[in-house]
Amino acid sequence: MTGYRLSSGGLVDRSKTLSFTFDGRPLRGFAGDTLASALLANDQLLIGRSFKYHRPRGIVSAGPSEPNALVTIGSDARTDPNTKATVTELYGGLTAKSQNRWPSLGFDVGAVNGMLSPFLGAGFYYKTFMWPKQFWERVYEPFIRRAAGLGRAVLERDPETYEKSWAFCDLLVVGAGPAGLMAALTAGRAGLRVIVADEDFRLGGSLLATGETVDGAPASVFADRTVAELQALPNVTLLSRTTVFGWYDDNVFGAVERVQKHIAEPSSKLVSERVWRIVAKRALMATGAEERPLVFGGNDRPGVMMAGAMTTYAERYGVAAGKQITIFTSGSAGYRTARALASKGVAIAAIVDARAESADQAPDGIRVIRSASVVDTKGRQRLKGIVVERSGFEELIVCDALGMSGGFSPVVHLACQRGARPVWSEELKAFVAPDVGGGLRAVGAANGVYTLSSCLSDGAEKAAAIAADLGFRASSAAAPVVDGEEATSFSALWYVPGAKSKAFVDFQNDVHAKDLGLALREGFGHVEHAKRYTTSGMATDQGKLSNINAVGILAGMRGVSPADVGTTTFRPFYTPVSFGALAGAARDEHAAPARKSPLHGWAMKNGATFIEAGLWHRSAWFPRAGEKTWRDSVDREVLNVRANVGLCDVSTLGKIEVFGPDAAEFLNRLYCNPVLKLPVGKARYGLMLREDGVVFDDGTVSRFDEEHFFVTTTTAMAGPVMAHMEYCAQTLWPDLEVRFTSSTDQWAQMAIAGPKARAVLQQIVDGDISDDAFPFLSVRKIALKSGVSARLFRISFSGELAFELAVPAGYGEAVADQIMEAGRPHDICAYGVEALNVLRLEKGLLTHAEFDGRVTPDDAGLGRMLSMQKTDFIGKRLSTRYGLTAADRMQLVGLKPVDADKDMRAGAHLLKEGTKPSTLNDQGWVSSAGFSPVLGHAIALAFLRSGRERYGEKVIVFDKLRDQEIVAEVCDPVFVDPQNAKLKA
Amino acid sequence: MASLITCPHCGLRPKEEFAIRGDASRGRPEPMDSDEAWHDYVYVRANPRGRTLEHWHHVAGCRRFLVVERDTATHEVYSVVDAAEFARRAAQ
Amino acid sequence: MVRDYNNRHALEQKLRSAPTPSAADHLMVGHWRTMATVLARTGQAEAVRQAIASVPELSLRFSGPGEWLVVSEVEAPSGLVRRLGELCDGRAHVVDQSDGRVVFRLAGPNVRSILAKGIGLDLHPAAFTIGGSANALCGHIPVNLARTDEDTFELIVPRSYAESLFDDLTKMGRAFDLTAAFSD
Amino acid sequence: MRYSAFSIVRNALSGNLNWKPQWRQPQPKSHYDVIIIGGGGHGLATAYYLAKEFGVKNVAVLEKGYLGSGNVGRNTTIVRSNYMLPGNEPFYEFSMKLWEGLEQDLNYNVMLSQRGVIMLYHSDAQRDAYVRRGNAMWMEGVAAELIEREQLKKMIPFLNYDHARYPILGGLLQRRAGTARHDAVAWGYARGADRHGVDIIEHCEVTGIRRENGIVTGVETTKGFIGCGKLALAAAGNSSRVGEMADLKLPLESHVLQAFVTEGLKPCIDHVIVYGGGHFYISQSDKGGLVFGAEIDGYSSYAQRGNLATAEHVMEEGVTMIPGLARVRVLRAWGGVMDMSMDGSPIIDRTSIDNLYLNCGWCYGGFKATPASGYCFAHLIARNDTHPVARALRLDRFARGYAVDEAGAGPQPNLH
Repeated sequence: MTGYRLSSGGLVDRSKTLSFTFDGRPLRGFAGDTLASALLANDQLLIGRSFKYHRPRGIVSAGPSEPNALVTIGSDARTDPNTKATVTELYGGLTAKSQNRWPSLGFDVGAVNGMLSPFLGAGFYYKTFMWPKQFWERVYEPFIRRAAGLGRAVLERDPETYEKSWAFCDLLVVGAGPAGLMAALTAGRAGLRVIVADEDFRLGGSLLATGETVDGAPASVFADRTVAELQALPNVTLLSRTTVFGWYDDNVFGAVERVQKHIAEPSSKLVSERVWRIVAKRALMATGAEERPLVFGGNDRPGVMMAGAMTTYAERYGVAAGKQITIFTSGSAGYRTARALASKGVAIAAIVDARAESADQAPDGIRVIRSASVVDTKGRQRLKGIVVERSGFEELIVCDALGMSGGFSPVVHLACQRGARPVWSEELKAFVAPDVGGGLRAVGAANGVYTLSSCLSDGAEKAAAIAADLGFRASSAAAPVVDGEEATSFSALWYVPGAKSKAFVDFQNDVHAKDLGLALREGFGHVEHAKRYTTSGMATDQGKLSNINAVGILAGMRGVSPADVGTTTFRPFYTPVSFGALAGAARDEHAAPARKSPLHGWAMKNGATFIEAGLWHRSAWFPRAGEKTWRDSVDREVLNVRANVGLCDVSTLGKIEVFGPDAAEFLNRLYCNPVLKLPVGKARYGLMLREDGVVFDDGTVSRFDEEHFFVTTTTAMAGPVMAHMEYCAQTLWPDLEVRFTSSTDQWAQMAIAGPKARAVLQQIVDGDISDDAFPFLSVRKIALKSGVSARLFRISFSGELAFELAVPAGYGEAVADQIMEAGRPHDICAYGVEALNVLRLEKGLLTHAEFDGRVTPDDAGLGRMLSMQKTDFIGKRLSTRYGLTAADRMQLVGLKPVDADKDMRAGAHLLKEGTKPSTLNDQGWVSSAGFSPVLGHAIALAFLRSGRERYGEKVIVFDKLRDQEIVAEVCDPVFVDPQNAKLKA
Repeated sequence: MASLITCPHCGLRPKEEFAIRGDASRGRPEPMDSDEAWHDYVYVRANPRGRTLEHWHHVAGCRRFLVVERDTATHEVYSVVDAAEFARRAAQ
Repeated sequence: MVRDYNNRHALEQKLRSAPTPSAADHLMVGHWRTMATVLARTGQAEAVRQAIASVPELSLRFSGPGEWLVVSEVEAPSGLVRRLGELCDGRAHVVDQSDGRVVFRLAGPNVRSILAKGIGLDLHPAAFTIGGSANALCGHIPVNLARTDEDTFELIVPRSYAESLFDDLTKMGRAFDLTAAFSD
Repeated sequence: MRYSAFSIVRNALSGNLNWKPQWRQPQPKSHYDVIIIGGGGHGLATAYYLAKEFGVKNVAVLEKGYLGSGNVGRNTTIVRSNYMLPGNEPFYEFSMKLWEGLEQDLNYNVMLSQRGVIMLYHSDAQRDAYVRRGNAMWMEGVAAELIEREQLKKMIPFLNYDHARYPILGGLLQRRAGTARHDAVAWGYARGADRHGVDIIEHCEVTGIRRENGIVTGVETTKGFIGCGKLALAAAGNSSRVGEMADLKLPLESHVLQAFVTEGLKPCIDHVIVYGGGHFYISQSDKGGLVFGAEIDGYSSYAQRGNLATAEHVMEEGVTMIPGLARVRVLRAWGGVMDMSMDGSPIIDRTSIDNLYLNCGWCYGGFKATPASGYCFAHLIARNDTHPVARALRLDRFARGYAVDEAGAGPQPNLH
């Protein structure tokens, strides 16, 4: 085979030469070329190696079904492996490399697999590599694994960006060939909001690759004219380079637009690819039809190509696939290719027609061999000749390219992605689209309509019907007149008998006809089993060319119709879509929004280190000069709060305002403890359960007036608690007169804790906050001396005298500054969530480290909060189940190391002294642990089997993961101020 | 359905605006109902292949719980109503 | 209206740099806007809506049945709460959100294309009319979206998300050279 | 025919024409001692162990579609025993040990690849939770390792160490965990069961369960009535529907879980990596495709297909964990129907009907459990006694207050 550029013709721009390289070899093409057409024009026939046998392979198709011509484009972090040369738009500076070969494309050591092929039949690996046992892991698997895959991904950070976009339309037209363009034009003129998506960089589909004329002009001119009119319509959106890859529920389509994939130096303002989510009232699938390869001996030789692809290369790109071409066909399409090539002066050696008779006309002077088969091909890395068999006689025909045509299959992929199976049509000898309702219909060749004029009219008619359906009026424009068209006919030929060498069904995965026979013999005759056992149809092309032949061959071997074999399942994606495109912009730091507290700026000024807490950034600790580790800072902050005073940002806690005459009743049913009679001006610690009796969240509930409560949640559970309250209010008790809304973002909230908290706060608060005037658990709406209105809560999460002050978020920073200023004489410090955690640990207060979704109030030592005299609350009924009240449950305890200098860490398990580690012996686990600067040693909270009875007992703290085992004493979980003297000061 | 829900308050909305809570076919038992009734309510699901009632929470929209009547095999949606209205209707 | 200098805007850090000339597509961040959540009592939604809608300088943004964000460009927060209290006359609960929300106003010929990158609502004028508003997701961020003019939309976002939304909108507008500044 | 290197050579030399079906296609007999509904991994494994280990050979497996057409053929092939709760860990470790001898036991290469499963952590709290889990594994004698960030960087250099939304701080590694070739597991068990005399009857859908005097006497099927002494349900994804035929009320919802595979690539990801900032997990198959998935779509569904919103979210997590994935192209997405139970753990138990046995509720994790599930279910059916490692997985645990809630998410199936 010798590919070359014809002296004229085609839709490439011969005035614009583009330089590119293939395996380092500098080559030239024209604007408008694909990589494949340019390679063919340069006579680069060998493009890659197949997966299993490393056989030399060339270009088979001119579109997205390509199994063989896969290359790696680009380099370094911009490497795209497994890229189909047939759909890659050529650009200046493109670099392409062949794949799956070593050391070179021409000489590939892996090709030895081909000689071993009798031993490497379908599924061979299931039957071997088992002896000796350990060899699989150490020897065989690494060996198999090295052979995996085709291209190489670099896994370096991708410098490109991606995005998504929503689109809504009355009509989505998938495919801008004759049927699609006509449909879009009809609907667009009628005023529908139309989106046309086509995977090609030039709209027109088969109009760009035919010798037929429309309205007296070349078909491509008609295409350009139609596109121009569509472009001018404001209600029509044209998306070229856009593949509709999936059809989802509610007529939502996924499409990927390659915005800058065809540009050597992409603009940083634009994304590389964009995924469209298209919501379409109606859609037309104008996706064309796929020509079928023929399964004959040696059909994978570089130079063997789809006949239609040869036509496309000649008509659209002005490239001939060879100098001496043979056509092997079972239908009229092969003749069409012969005529197209002959008209451009390409020599045709012969047309080999598998059929005995046909009305198809060969070009003048071309030999037609009827009732004949190609049974073998000659040449190694390029085709040199073919062996034709007819009535038992063989003949060698010298040729350098072979075009094959086995008929057509409508492309119905999208219509079959939601469970419906394609339907076998005996008339069309093909699977056609199932009836999936009015939302999506096939049109044109995808609908089994194969002549140009009928495609045009099918498009216009279906679009007009949709327009009418949606209440638009479509005008009936005159149908375009097509000249020179011919009918398409073929007879199905799944397997060409008499193969002298391997006859491939799935080129890329090297599945040949005999593999399917073996699968059938071994009981894998079901189409899904055959696919999975042989890997037919599982390559990067998903069997676009091969599946139909595999089905036909299985049907033939089983003696049934292809209808009885059926197809494998069609699933997204129609063609592969990049991770980046599907992920869009939400990646890296932007994978989830970052929420900032209104005191973020204050914390920054004070030198905070931040940590992630759900979506929030929270200040963790505030290092000062001279402090070497985070522990130094945290210890200082803790000691300072215990001795003096500290300020901590607690704005991230969830805050919910609850109103209404039934607000008290509502909250009383939500919390397991009583809330109904909470006095105005008071706060209370509250515990919410799930309906299964397990702790859901804890927080505070305050009452500002009879009908206005204020609920706080933990930071992590703010969303779930709000949703839970909405669930209860709306679905369980819709008759309660209660309304609520989140005010989390409205308030900057700060905890001022420590013995000197009152002294500091009194300086900025208007009004008396003495213990008498404002005792523990008081709440009040107040004004600051600066005039800012605020809310003050006397609550504590540290065991110290403490207040929480809430001010409108915008004032947070100024007020915090003011408090720091007022606190300076009292040695105030900023403290973060790490110190907060140590303070609460010392005091035996709990967080979601303890409430891990399996803990009951009683487990946590809060059993007395359960108000069983209430008629009802969420979780009441199921909390009395045997397993939730059993005496041997794990209960909250404190732990202190027997050896004071020993460390304990959360996640350790507990063992009785003298017992061996085993699941049966497991006594519990450490939920929180840390160094208590007040006590001078490590402390921990743990859940221990029947723990409350075991104070004083020694247990082993088992932390095998860190190779640590220490002995600790079980104790009360409150380590400091058990009498709450400081709290109530 | 899996792609879009027509919220009775907000109109046609994408799936990602919703959180799905689960079965909406049964009401919460009365406090004095049997252990079995409570167990069934919390733990047992009819889980039909076909028509089902499900609570969808329009978290990023009106924050209403909706009762979505839909088909678990075809994903067709038959109706979407506000859960409070559904509950009141059921109570009648 | 003006509030005192002690009140910090959530985007002060982000928008600190000197303003550049506005491009055709421009993002304005409302520096001082006042708003409150209004929750109507059962059966009072329509009465409440009418009462508030009767005041021209108050803008109702639909949040859910019987629930709105009411935006004012003239009132101070306490004034708005008081005003709404009077208007609703016990038929609704009012919660000041002036510090808890940030308003973005996006205007220009390409705003629909920009917003379509994050918001899964049909923004065609026939589907989302001038004066319309709704809670929605923009990317992963909850917003209230309102169309205030043919090519002008307002997004109201919880304060803690403001920086993230600003970053997202900037990115969404990059292809159109979107500019951004405080509105005053 | 026993598989060996010799058998491969001998057959190759005779043109591979003499291979025999890997299992028979028998007509159903009128009565079996045990009928198993569901010809997936669990049903076939149950049949295999019943026949081989417990001497119950008059067994039929009824499959409504083709063998292995359920979740055994549409999962992400991960095998591990890194659980935290005492109700789970011994069971999954028992399974892991069966995996490690499965190829020899079955004389079928299921391509077990013990390349290690690593779960990343992104915060101190998450680290502590993984430490708790790792120590629980050690309690059961299962090796687990805490890999700190610097060590992790050397092990898996391409993770997003610098720009992840949630910083990658380290991971919990189980080296013995890995992957296996999913279809081969179904085929290997089928062939093994068949060789022990089990009848595997494909395309035979059960339409009713016949009961007399409170016990099951047989099943109505699309191939007629078939009698049985004991009936065992192993129809994950469809358990509720089959259970309904016997008036069983089950704590299950069916949900769809999507999985994905990329184009084939040269080896680049050696471990199974689980993202802790979401649910994403990924590994590379021996064919070169990157196989990955994340969370369920969220609504109850019997349709084996997912939605785009979830798929996009999965990709967001993937690219956030491994930025270099951005240019890798995803080839195919599929959906499997999961029995999501109310505590995220499975059920292997008797039922209120004496001779009816239940195996369901596998949630995301049925594949790795296949050998232990089959073994324990066979033990239960043959001896009417719960296998010790499956003691916590009984049906009445909800009523009794002994949920095995690994996620701590409570009785809402789509949160597990």
